[in-house]
Amino acid sequence: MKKREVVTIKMDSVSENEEFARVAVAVFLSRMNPTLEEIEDVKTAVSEAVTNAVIHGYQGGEGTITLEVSVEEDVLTVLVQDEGVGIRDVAKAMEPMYTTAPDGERSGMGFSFMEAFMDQVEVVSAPGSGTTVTMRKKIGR
Amino acid sequence: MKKREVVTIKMDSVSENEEFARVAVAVFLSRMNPTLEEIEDVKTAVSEAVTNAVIHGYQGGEGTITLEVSVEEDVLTVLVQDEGVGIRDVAKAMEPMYTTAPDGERSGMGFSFMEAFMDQVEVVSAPGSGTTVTMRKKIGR
Amino acid sequence: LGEVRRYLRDNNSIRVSRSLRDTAYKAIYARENLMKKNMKEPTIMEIADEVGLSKEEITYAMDAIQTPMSLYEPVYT
Ligand SMILES: Nc1ncnc2c1ncn2[C@@H]1O[C@H](COP(=O)(O)OP(=O)(O)O)[C@@H](O)[C@H]1O
Ligand SMILES: Nc1ncnc2c1ncn2[C@@H]1O[C@H](COP(=O)(O)OP(=O)(O)O)[C@@H](O)[C@H]1O
Ligand SMILES: [Mg+2]
Ligand SMILES: [Mg+2]
Repeated sequence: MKKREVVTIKMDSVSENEEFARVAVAVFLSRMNPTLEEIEDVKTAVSEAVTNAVIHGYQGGEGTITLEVSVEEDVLTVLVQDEGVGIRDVAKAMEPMYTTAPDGERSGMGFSFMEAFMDQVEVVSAPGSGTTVTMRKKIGR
Repeated sequence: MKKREVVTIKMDSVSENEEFARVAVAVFLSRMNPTLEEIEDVKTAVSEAVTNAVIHGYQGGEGTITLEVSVEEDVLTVLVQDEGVGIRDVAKAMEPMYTTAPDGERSGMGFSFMEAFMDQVEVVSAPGSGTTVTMRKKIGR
Repeated sequence: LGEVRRYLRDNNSIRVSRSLRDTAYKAIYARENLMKKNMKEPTIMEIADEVGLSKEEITYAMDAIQTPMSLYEPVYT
């Protein structure tokens, strides 16, 4: 049985790091020999989670985002963590089209995309103690 | 004046991560708008430093490698750190063709490449307390 | 029908390595064009604009083909 492999990345909460995070996860994932579709799915999910950390978690201000990417057997796990404002009602936040961003600026579909493109999405959050999104996907069915 | 941007990456000391490290640094570097040649130079230097950590630092065994990549103005800084065996005589280790690897397995040119492709290479190391290689390069002359 | 099915299947399972190679070749081609046009080495952003992908994607793709610099170095004669 192959050992779990894990990479941890800490980065500033700036929009430029959204693309860095997306591609870094793709580079890591490539060791699992994914299809183009699988890699696109994962990149989309990572984008949404990191964008949420930048925009909602830190509300455009300073902060650190932690990305933990790991592979165990054929399952990829991506954790995206911020120490920002947190979410009061996680279930509500995850409803399709729900957004707290003002007038039509965001679609409210971020969590729905994560759920559509990954097999499992877990959100742990509380006001004042930040948000951790853990996403899993089996690669190569 | 633009703020310093920094990304920290922690990963296992396995040869598979040499590629990850090399590409992750290159992807980070791309925000400085380098030429392809500058990207190749940095990738080569990072490869050599990470390979050294895996092969010499941890001698193929388990361990964690820390990579810190930062940009300040037009200077890229890459720090590659291991907590492996360390180096007794750094000056000697950095001499071209010097290698402690048995019979012709390695070229002994790793540090020379780092120095050729980066503007500045600093090595801090001691037996038992690991090795930190800090490399700097000005991008876009 | 078998043909169509095979086509669909093949296209759904394009390995990422192939798509990266395609991107890298586009980037090399773009670099050549920019070199000819501007008479100087293009930057990653110029190449990315030409190809229509992010500079991060291009940088990643360039690593997928282990092309030594000399292979896409223009030939000075
Ligand atoms: N990291 C986070 N920190 C704080 N709040 C968040 C975070 N991620 C999501 N949210 C909240 O959940 C809502 C829904 O998120 P999402 O589905 O991505 O839609 P959108 O980002 O378009 O608003 C956001 O509007 C925000 O209120
Ligand atoms: N991270 C490290 N930890 C311990 N020893 C190292 C490390 N990096 C380099 N060395 C020592 O320095 C020598 C020279 O390194 P280098 O120039 O890369 O040549 P090579 O790797 O081909 O031996 C190595 O043979 C090794 O003895
Ligand atoms: Mg969102
Ligand atoms: Mg070496």
